[in-house]
Amino acid sequence: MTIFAVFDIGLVVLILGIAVSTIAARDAFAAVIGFVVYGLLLSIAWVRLAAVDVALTEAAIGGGMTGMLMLGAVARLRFAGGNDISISLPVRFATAVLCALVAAGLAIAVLSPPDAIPTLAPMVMENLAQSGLGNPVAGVLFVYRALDTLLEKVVLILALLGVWSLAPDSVWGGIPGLRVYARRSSTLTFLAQLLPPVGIVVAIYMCWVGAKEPGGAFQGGTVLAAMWLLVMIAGLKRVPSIGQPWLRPLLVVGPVIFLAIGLAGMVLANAFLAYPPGYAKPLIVAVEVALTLSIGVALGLLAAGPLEQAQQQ
Amino acid sequence: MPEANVLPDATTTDGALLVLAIVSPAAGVLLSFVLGGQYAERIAAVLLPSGLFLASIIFVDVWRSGDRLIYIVGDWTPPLGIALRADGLSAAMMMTMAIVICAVAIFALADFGTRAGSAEARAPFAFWILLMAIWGAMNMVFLGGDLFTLYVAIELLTFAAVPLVCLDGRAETLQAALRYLLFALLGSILYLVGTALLYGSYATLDIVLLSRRIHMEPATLVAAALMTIGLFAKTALFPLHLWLPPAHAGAPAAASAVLSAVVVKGSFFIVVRLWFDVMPGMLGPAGAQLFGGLGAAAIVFGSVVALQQQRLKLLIAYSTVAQIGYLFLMFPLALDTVSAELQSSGALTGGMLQAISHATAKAAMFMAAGIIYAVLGHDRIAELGGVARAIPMTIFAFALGGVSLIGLPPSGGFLAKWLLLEAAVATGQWWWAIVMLAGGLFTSGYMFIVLSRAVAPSGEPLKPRVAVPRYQEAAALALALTSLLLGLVAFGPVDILQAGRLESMLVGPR
Amino acid sequence: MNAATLFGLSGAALVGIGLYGFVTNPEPLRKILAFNLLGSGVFLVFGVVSRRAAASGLGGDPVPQAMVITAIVVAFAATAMAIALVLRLLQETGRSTLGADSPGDTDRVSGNS
Amino acid sequence: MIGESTLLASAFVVPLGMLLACLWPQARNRMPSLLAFAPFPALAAVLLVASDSSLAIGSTRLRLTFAMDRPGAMLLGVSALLWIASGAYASQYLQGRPNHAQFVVCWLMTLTGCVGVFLAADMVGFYFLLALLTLGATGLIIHHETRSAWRAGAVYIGLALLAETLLLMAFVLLAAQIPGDSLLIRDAAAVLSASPQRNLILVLLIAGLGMKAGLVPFHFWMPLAYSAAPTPASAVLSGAVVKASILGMIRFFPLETALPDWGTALAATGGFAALYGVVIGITQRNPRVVLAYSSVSQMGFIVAIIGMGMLAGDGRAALAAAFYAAHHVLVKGALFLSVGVIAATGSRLLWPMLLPPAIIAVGLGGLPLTGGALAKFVADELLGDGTASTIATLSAVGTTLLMLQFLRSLANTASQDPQATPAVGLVWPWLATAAVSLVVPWTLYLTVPAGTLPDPLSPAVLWKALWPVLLGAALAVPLWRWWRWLPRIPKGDIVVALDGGMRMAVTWGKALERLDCVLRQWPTAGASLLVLTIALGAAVLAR
Repeated sequence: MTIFAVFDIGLVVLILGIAVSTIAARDAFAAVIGFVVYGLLLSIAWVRLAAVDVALTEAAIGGGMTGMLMLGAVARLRFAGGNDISISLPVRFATAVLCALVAAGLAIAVLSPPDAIPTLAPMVMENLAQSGLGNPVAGVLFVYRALDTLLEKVVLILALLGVWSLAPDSVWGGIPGLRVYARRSSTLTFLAQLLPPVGIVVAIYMCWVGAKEPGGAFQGGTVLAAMWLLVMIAGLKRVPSIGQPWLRPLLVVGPVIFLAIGLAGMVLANAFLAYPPGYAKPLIVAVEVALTLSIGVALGLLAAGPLEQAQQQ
Repeated sequence: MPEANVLPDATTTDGALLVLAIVSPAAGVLLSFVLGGQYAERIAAVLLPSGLFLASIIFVDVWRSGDRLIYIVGDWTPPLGIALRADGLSAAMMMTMAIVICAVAIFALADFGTRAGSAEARAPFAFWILLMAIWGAMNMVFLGGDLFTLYVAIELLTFAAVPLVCLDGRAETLQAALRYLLFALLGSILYLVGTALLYGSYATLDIVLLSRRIHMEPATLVAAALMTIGLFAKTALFPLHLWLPPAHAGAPAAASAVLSAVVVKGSFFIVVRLWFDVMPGMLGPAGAQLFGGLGAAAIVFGSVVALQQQRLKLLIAYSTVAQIGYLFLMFPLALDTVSAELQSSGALTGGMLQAISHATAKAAMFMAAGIIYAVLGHDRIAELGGVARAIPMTIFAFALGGVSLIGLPPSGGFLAKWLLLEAAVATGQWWWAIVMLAGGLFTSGYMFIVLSRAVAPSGEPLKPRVAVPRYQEAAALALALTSLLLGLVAFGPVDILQAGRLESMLVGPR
Repeated sequence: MNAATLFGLSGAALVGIGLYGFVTNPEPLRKILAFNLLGSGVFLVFGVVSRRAAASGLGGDPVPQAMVITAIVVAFAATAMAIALVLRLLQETGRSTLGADSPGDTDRVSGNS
Repeated sequence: MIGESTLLASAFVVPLGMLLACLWPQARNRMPSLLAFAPFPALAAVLLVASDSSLAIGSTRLRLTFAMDRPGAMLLGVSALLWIASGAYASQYLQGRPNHAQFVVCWLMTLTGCVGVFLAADMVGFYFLLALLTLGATGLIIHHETRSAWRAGAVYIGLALLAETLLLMAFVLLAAQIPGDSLLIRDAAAVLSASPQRNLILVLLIAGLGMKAGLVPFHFWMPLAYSAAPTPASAVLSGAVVKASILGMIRFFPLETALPDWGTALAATGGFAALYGVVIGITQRNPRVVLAYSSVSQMGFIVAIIGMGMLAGDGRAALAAAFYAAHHVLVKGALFLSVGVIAATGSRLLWPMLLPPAIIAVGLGGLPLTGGALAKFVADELLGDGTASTIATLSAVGTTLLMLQFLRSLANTASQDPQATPAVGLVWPWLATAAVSLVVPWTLYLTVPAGTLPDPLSPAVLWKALWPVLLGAALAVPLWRWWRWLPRIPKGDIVVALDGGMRMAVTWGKALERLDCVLRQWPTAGASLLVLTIALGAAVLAR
């Protein structure tokens, strides 16, 4: 048994243990803390699976942003009354058995791969040169399966609209109810002043490097969002009202440019979402930059939550 | 299998229309979002009718040629890239949904119209964008040739549908929306596991490629089960319907119409794609009977519970639960007894026609219920008296929708029922015939309850609380008439449902 | 057993755990949490699919990796929307429950209260 | 020929057009005075269109076909006459009454359905028009919107839709048997006797058509419906509308091939119904209810004729049954109209006004020289000399008795005001129907080549018809003497059993609803999802 195997087993045990405790925890707060740790461990697992792009995304979004969202919610739900009936033990047991069966089925599926494992990796690499990209994942996201990526951006906008649409009519056009620590805690302020410049550099780097190394619009956007949230939480910058004239253009600039380039492909190249030969890389980088911005703003606002205050005149 | 790696697929003439069908709603969403509520309605007013126009061109194209329209996105053929394909099923469904959505849009002008020059209001802003998003997501579901693209499409659909449920912000609708969202998420995540497993086994998620490569092995089996049940949860097939009645009954009328008529058909359509196109030979008799059994249970439970509802919108919502059941009866009926494969036969045509006629009829009924609610200020069935005299056109539309649900000729429901019954007789599965016929009787039961209350005189003359705009009633009536006259497609393009299906029929699993 | 399979199995287990939490835990927030666990289990299955299809000098098949990235973002959006709903519900009712019975049935006594 | 098909089409297109015209309020308001004209194209078609001409609408693969066959023409012709008269009656009847728009719409709907069913030559068309007929008829029954009208309407539509469901199943089974894409009734009837599912199809057809024809034990809707509907509506419902199912039997049943078992069963049921209707009917006080039970009895008799035809494989039964039914169309229509007329007549005019109903009522029992005697004479040939003939005689006796009971109860409903005279607009359609009911059977008898005049006029035949009438009249004396000892049977007799059934259904419904409540709870639904996943996996694995 190699050292890696031991490490992997340890990691898996830890992940599963935290997962179980997250589910079993009585206290919601403890469960959420468990979940954040779990997200970080999971990104290590993704590194072990040779998927650094995913690891970055998982750490940034799966652990970081989701965890933050949950922590904010837990803090507010602390004193909420809930009188849902608890479920009796036999039912729990039966459910557990059923879940175990489903998991077992999935495990069997995982344990029985086809004899010759099919892969698209060679095909991806073969054609990647055309696009001038070095990162195969970015190639899949922005070249071969660009349609999915484009639609997913629309999903993001739509989710944001969904969150906003929950607001009572009285506060429409107002400000998301992000919890702001008005009493400045020195550490938070310090961090909020220190980290953003670094974060923005990191984000730009990630976005830029995404074309040939792991990283890209998602990861860059997430870092950007995290920095923005930090600044807002620390009270250094106000949370913008959704009526701000700069906000919505910023949100859609990524998908719109993506869409425009895609449509231009119908004329300049020979298909929708195809890039004219030779211009692929610059176009993709342009799309990525725009997307980074849009994703950053969208994720930040998603995390900021539903509107709660009317805009001050 | 080297030959299986190369597809004969190539973009066909007019294939670009498919791109347009997806891009224009997306562009509409983005544009409305950035321009704001003042423009959302106007953008929708331009885009939705042109969407209907587009859908009809695609429909006529497919019907005329009897073959698929294909577009290879980015010029990367599957398995590396994504193909959009419109066969007969997609074309017919696209057309139906475009009609329904346009009618809903007209209906919604009253509730979500924006006056020029006024400040952006929340509900209209959200509604028009969500409506366009639903339209785009449905087109994506119908045209998408790749199972992962379909995943993104149904997520898009869910994210567009959930806010519609709680657009009026009452606590109970928020709760309904939360239930819906959580259960739908469960469904889509199960679907997602399935795509992972299928990719692991075949390194493609393209529907045509998969249908050639697919064979029985553990991962495929598990994937099939998980994906199907996930989609069942999103379709609210009994007994996974917990979210549907409160969500559909609580939403604003225009939203209910879209949710009941359009949204549930999205995940249903993917079930059809999966079992008829991707793996027609996998279901087997036991699985098909399971589908049919759930459908039958849905019919019985949905109808019986509908019979006992005291509120009109809940009754209609439960009727949707029952009608969804009909859609799943086509699986055992389409199963060829000899080859144990799902055949694209009369049963498929019948099932899809049922979906189409339910879409039009149910939208009309929800709109009618919305008008009734607006006029009376409530929708308690026991107190509907006199409403037929106040708004006869609306009640007429409601009744016509009911006629289609019951399956009386010349409605589309009749043709669908006839085809399904024929298939039941041909395959000797008389038990499904009994269920279908009993379902029709139950349906007439609750229609009679509602209509008899509506026709009955009221104690004092009814004073409508609001003046109902004529176009609202007309929109409901137009849809109801569409549904009623749908049976007449038997004289014309009913064959389109089989168009472009030949290939996938010939290449079953080996 | 190689590392990929190990993580694949843990993915399956996580799906089981997530499902259990999702079904049995009555609090919406905990359900959302369970949904995220379930989701990460599913993503791990993508991970093993990618890893074992390593070829052409890559550590894994990039296509499933790209899909996971898309799916993670979608899952985050879903989480954000669900949490927003929970918070709004809290604001309106002072509680956050899914309701034992369908909330639409206001005219009827609920079956189990 | 184009002219003929146009005429054929106009028979149902004109009422349909008038129905659609009702979408405009102006047209709706003027429609009552036009009701009598709607059936004229149908009458013209009967008189001018040659038998066996047909009209097809639609594509080659699926189409609606309309055709005129001889029984259909006969029934359509007399029904058109009744519709004309009743329409004229209705236009007077509706004056000054509320909600005539609803009446007119339902009337035209029923008329379109009725004419269409008589002409429909394919199963889809037949089913569609039957459904239209049902919906319209329900509207007519509930027209008064009283509690009992609603109940009658609910019972009627429930049973009718059940009947149509059974018929739909039968049609689909038949369609599966017919080689090729044809859906013609003719082809269906041809394959029925040799079909492997013959018995199932026959059960479905008999039950379905029997329910619509009010065959015992599905007769209970008749007394409820006919006593609740407005007078002109009762007239067409009892006269013309129920004949649609008789025509269905004539067309679908393979009368040319002998099916002794089925024939016997059908004849026995019909015979039983013929007597049952009488027995229950004589205990009733409401003239409409008495007439309804008479319809139960008469429809039973017609079914018995068809049954005897099936028993012997005698194709003539079709015409005989149609002929008998045609007579019943007019007589029953006239009698129902007389209920309305007499109710508006005071004691001064009562006796002269009672004369026409008296003649045709007793004619129903077989009074010589009336159409009734002729109808019985035609039917006699098929009934033979056995049990069937005895039952026919018994039924004649009973019918006479029942009709006398009708006249007696009718006289009791006369207006309280001795000077009251019915409006002319009510009287002449009624008198015309009564006169037509006496004349038309003879005309039909002579034009439709069935026989020559001397046969039904021979003394032996006359006596054979007369003595049951006399016996019936004689029995009326003891009946009325001891009438109050008779049990009081609620109208619709066995319908009370339905209430018990309803209660049980409600209990079951509640139980299902509770179960649904449980299933909709989150943990249950989640568990269901898991179970289903496992079950589907197992099912696919077991393939």
